Amino acid sequence: MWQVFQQISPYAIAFAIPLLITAIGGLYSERSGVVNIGLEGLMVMGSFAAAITVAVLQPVMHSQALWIGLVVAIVAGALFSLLHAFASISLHADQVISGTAINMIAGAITVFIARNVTGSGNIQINPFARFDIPVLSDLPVVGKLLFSNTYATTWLTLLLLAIAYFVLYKTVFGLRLRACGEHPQAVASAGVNVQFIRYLAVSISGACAGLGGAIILTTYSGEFNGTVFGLGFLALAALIFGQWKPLGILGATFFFGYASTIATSAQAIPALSHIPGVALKTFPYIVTLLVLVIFSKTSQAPRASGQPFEQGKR
Amino acid sequence: SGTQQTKAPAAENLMVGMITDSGTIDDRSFNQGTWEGIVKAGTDFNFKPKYLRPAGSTEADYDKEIANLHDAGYKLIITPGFKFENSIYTAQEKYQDSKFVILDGLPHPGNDYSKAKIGPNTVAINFAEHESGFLAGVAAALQMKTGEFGFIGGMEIPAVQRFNWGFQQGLKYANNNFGTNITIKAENFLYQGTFHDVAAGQHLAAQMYDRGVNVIFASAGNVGIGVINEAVARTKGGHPVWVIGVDIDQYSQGYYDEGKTKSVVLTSAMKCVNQAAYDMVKSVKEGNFPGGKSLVFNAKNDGIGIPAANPNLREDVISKTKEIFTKLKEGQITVADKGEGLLR
Amino acid sequence: MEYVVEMLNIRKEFVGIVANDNITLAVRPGEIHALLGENGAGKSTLMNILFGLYQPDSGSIRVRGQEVRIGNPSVANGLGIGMVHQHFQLVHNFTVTENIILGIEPNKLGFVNTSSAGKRIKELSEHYGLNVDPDAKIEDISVGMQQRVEILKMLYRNADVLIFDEPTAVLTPQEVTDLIGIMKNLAAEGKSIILITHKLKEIKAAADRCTVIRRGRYIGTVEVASCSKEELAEMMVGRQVFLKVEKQACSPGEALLEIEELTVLNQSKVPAVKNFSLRVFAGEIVGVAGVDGNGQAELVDAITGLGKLQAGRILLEGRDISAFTVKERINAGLAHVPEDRHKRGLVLEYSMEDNLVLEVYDRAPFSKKCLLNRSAIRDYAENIMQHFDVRTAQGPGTIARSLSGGNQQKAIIGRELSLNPKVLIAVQPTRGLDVGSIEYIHKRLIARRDAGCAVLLVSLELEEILNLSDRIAVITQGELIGVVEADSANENDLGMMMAGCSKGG
Amino acid sequence: MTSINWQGQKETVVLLLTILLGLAAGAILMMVTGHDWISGYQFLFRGGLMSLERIGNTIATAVPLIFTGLSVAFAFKTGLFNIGVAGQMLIGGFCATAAGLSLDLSKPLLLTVMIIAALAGGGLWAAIPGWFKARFNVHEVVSTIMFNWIAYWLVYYLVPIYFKGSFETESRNIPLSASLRTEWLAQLFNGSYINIGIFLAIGAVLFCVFILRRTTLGFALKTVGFNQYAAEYAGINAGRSIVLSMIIAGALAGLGGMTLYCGYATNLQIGVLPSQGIDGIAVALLAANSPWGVMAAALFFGLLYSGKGFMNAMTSIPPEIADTIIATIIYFAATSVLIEKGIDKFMRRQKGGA
Ligand SMILES: Nc1ncnc2c1ncn2[C@@H]1O[C@H](COP(=O)(O)OP(=O)(O)OP(=O)(O)O)[C@@H](O)[C@H]1O
Ligand SMILES: Nc1ncnc2c1ncn2[C@@H]1O[C@H](COP(=O)(O)OP(=O)(O)OP(=O)(O)O)[C@@H](O)[C@H]1O
Ligand SMILES: [Mg+2]
Ligand SMILES: [Mg+2]
Repeated sequence: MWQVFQQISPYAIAFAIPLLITAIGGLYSERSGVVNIGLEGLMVMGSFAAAITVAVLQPVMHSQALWIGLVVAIVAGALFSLLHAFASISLHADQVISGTAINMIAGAITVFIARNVTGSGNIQINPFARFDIPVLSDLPVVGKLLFSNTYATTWLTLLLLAIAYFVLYKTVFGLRLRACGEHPQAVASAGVNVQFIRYLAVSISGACAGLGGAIILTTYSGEFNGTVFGLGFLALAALIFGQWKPLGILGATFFFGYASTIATSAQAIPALSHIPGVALKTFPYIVTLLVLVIFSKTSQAPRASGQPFEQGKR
Repeated sequence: SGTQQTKAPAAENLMVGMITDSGTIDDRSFNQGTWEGIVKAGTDFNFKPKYLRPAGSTEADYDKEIANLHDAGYKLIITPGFKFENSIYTAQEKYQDSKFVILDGLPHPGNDYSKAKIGPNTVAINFAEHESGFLAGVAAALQMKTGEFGFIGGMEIPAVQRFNWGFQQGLKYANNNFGTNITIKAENFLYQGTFHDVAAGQHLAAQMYDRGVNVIFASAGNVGIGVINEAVARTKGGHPVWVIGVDIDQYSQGYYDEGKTKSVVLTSAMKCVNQAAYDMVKSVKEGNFPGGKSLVFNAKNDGIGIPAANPNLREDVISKTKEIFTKLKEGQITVADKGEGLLR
Repeated sequence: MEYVVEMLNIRKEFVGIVANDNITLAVRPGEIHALLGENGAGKSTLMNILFGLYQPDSGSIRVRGQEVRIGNPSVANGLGIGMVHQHFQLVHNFTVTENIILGIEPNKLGFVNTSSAGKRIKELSEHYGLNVDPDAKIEDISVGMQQRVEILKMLYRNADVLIFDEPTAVLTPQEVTDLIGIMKNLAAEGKSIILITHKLKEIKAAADRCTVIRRGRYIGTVEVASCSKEELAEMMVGRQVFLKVEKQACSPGEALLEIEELTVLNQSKVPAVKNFSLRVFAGEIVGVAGVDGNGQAELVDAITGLGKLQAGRILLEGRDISAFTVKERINAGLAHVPEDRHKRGLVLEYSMEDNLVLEVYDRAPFSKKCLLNRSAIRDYAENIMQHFDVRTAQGPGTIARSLSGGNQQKAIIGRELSLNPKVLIAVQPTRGLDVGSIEYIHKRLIARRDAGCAVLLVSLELEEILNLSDRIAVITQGELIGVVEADSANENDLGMMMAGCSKGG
Repeated sequence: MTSINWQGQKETVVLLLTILLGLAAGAILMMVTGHDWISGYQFLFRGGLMSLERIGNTIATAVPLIFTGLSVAFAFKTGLFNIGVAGQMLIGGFCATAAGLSLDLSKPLLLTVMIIAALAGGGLWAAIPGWFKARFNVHEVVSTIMFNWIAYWLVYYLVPIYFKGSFETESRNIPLSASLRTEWLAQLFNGSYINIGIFLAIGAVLFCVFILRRTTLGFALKTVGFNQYAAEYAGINAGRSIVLSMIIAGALAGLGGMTLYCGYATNLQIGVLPSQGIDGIAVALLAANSPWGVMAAALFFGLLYSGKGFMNAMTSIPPEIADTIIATIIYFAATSVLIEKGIDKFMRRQKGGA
């Protein structure tokens, strides 16, 4: 069994990483008080932006094209998320509705444009190569588990997670951001511009989700086809599962990564192949539900999350 | 692209339309092959082909797109895939001024194959996938000489099963007649269950490669793309492994070097959907559309095979495979389209 | 410099209402200046303008003689103006320090440096005798302590004009005394304080001068020392107000509500009410006095069925209702004026008529066979609103949210009394209301008592308890310390009992 | 006087403007991508309306959307966001299909049994997340998404085991006696696949209007939706209301699933979550949760969906333009405050001028 665990590890991590970075984005947004159900659409947008960029650049340059693609995805995600920010922060629209609109627009308009470009709506690219980290990958136990067959984007994401931790808990911006998610009136009366902080948080979430979509594209998928298979929603679940905390999210996304990789590989693993497929496939969702059942009563959700902030409204 | 005005169906112009099944036009297999055949015909016979992608995969969705093509003036409608069987069954009655080609299927109502009917304006084309799988199996075995082989299918539908069964017979044939030593195990022959889950294809392939499988025959749409992606990643990382492609020549899908010349795709088990589509358009142009007939594309009529160019195969392997292909043509070798005595 | 702050001819209009109409307010350095007015008179609006949360439509503001434009709270902070809002502006899961430094965080390259701030807060806290732990989390400290954090927030910003908007509404009598002490200290240091409160007693105790506004208009500014409570009340309401409601001696009948050896657990599964027994008779008002958080909420929840009881029984007219649902209790003759009118009392998005049938919509004549009878509902609502003087813009169809707090409260009282209850549980029935509304509500409660209803009055305001009750039960840490006759009780004795010293053993 | 009049019609005007803006955005998009938008719209609408058959198809396309729209709207009205419509459709559709394939009854009887099965399946599937919310405070948005995937995989594995069709991706075709399609209706619409689902849909709209506006049940459900604490205070069992509300929403979705798989389609598709689930949110949003509005919005979306293929056949405009238009409309609906303010300003200026 350990053998199997070790063997699926790189794939589980590859699956978890885009979820993780997207959930980190969700963390910024929700901690500032804006529910971002549009993560799915933002991922699609990021994946699309990266795909177009890489498809254009790859013929003329090599691996740099992928990195440029990631940067473009980040920018595209951030810009596109401004639609959500505008509706939910400036216009005090229902955040769930505006997020749903984001999902629908992203799903439709990217494919519409992609079809104008490629005819089929799919865009194919050459993904990143995997590599073993020198020295570390030879370590006993963890070497195979964590440092073999890794993507560069994995380490980038983990770095961003660490940064998120410091930004949220150690910096002035983080303090204000968290306060906006709990009690925006308090922040406003302390002379801080709540709307500005929330705009920033939402665009960070857009940037992260865009990056997440692009990572799916540039690691295991290699093709844009107008969807990210519900991973945006799963990232949202991971955010709640992880109780809005950076390390909690890390745990939740890695759980999803391992659970779904086991589910997809089980057919080819003799030790697991006798377990009914339906049990393996539904396992991550059922566990998530159980976790929610256990923890929701004492939920640590940001108190003001989902509530529009209007200056002077009581 | 410019604006495309209402085209009153001009009589002299061919109007050929295609409807994709659940995949897209560039699925690197079935749909793409069909479309390429139509596009080629379009350049040869000077018409602008059109394809529509249905919104869903229900009969109503297919009916709708057939009606759209018909009402827009398309008089030859080509549909790839068994999913169109029911829709073509009704359409051939309803739109008698149009011609229909169904690939991989037989028009019939509901679940009832006993009431199957190919209308006078319809041609049903099926392929001898087992022969194709056989040929690819022999070629791959000859090339590798020894090793462990696996198979990943998409859904367990007859066409995919025939690929699998033919493949296994090919491996056996090579072991028995050419002294190769290819081993196969039951745990390495499986159907993922979908044609779309790229990640699953990758994970399954990873399992097999880790267990020592050298070559995987992937007949699985996008799941197969996942298999190829995994092989590329491994080969790039210095652990070369191989894939056998399906439907069309998938060599270009498996490039692993910057120069795009080397590929992990050993060879491909092709069925010439492009040829079939092209032939049908041509027959309409020439006025000899074989309406009402069921055609089989097999080795005899060059309807299946492996690619003309196989950079990954040695010369001797290519020539031996050619011999085998001739024997198939001449009926000296027969490949069973049943799975008795084989894995899965 | 005679005035530190001058607000001249301020006008502020909201959609459909003029909240401030040509108001003038001038505050001297080192004085405590009270601002008095009915609910909705425009006090909070005026202060929000001074603090930069709203912009005035016209008029000017001068601070230390300079004309200023206060565009947002940081401008106000910069001018040395601080404000404690009616609802605290504190982040519940932040520490005291984090709350205080929010907005002006000491930092190095964007990284917050809390330790230096903590030291300064400790110093300030000691200097003004505030006794606040800088590292405590807000959710773990008492309401009174939270208020002191708000005060520290202002002091930390070097504010010398401090605005308090209804600071005492949430405090215990002891905390009120402390707060007045703190305010006087601050004033003695030269800081100016603007104090909004509905409690005339506090104005008398704390303030030097008082500005009165009515319906958005300036009425006048008086020296508090030369003005009686009655005069202040009259200025504010525009008519004579009776601060103490006349009532006859009570004539108790049978026991309608009997609480027997009740034990209730709180959310963290600790007993909040312990072995509590009390009887309320027809035709009497029993007040429950106690410091906030001593089990009153749990007691009320257990009686009304909103919470579970752990042990003991509750009887209504001799019937054991311990196992009844909320609905069954209502049907049995229990009515409840909830503590928080926005949380439980009203569906703010509903019209008034829907709110007024909240408990009876499924009874005849409001519905028959599960079908609502709209006209019966409207008639009923109109009737209540007329009887209880609920003022709205558009009658029964008005959305509850748009009513003023006083009118919302009158509607709730009207709704509950119209149930013709045997037993009425009234929790803080006049919280945050002006004296006019208080007078009205007190009258109605007494009338109901005289009609034979048993009333259990739970209030944090001793004055209200003493004013209304026939008997007073004192609760401390969930235990009944003692029951005294209202006639023979006074604030001092009650205060002693509430602090845990039982009277006479 | 004018202002009162205006307030009454404000919603409708805003709605129409929203749609207009969405169509305008679509036109701009077509222009930017180098297409002729006039012929685009011309063929889009002709594709949905140019013949009796196509009108019938448009209605048939709209029927599942009416149900999913109602499901979302009903839940919304009672304070719940039902993102689980797709899963409830699958389960409801599965139960109906299972009944239709297993029972041998006369058509009216069989359809009745199937309807009950669909209602029960969808209702029960939604009841669990409802109960989770009521009992454990689990937010329904996340739990219903999880339930969508669980339903997806359940049906994915159950159908091949019990009702395997010719191929792995779908169930056996349901017999005509178990289909909502009828000869006379098809004939009436010249061979369209319109089916009696439309009558069920009208019934469902009436049901929702009736429950929400007229009954004590609707009153209780709405009260819980607006303020759970007040509801508890007033003696309304909030937990029960939440579960009940989810059951009704789920039952509507389940019946929608039946109209999709046993009316619009001829068998149950596996391996795909019905897109009508998410579209239902859009329908409900555009309709501002009013049941009759849902009907209108669903027909409008049905028209776009049904016409886009013909537009694609006649022009080179990708059919995704329809989805883009719908998505844009939803965004404009979400930001309709802006439109309202604009109108208010306009009206005030008018009044000032007069
Ligand atoms: N944000 C707002 N939007 C609309 N109207 C408002 C707003 N804030 C206040 N008002 C109106 O202004 C009037 C004055 O309100 P304000 O809160 O200043 O009263 P107040 O004197 O503080 O009352 P209270 O004693 O109840 O606190 C109210 O009657 C109300 O109708
Ligand atoms: N969203 C709103 N729309 C319209 N008017 C409002 C709104 N919010 C508050 N108001 C008005 O503001 C006034 C004061 O509101 P506030 O909430 O301070 O009431 P209050 O009388 O102080 O009661 P409480 O202190 O219990 O909240 C009310 O008279 C109300 O009319
Ligand atoms: Mg106020
Ligand atoms: Mg107030």
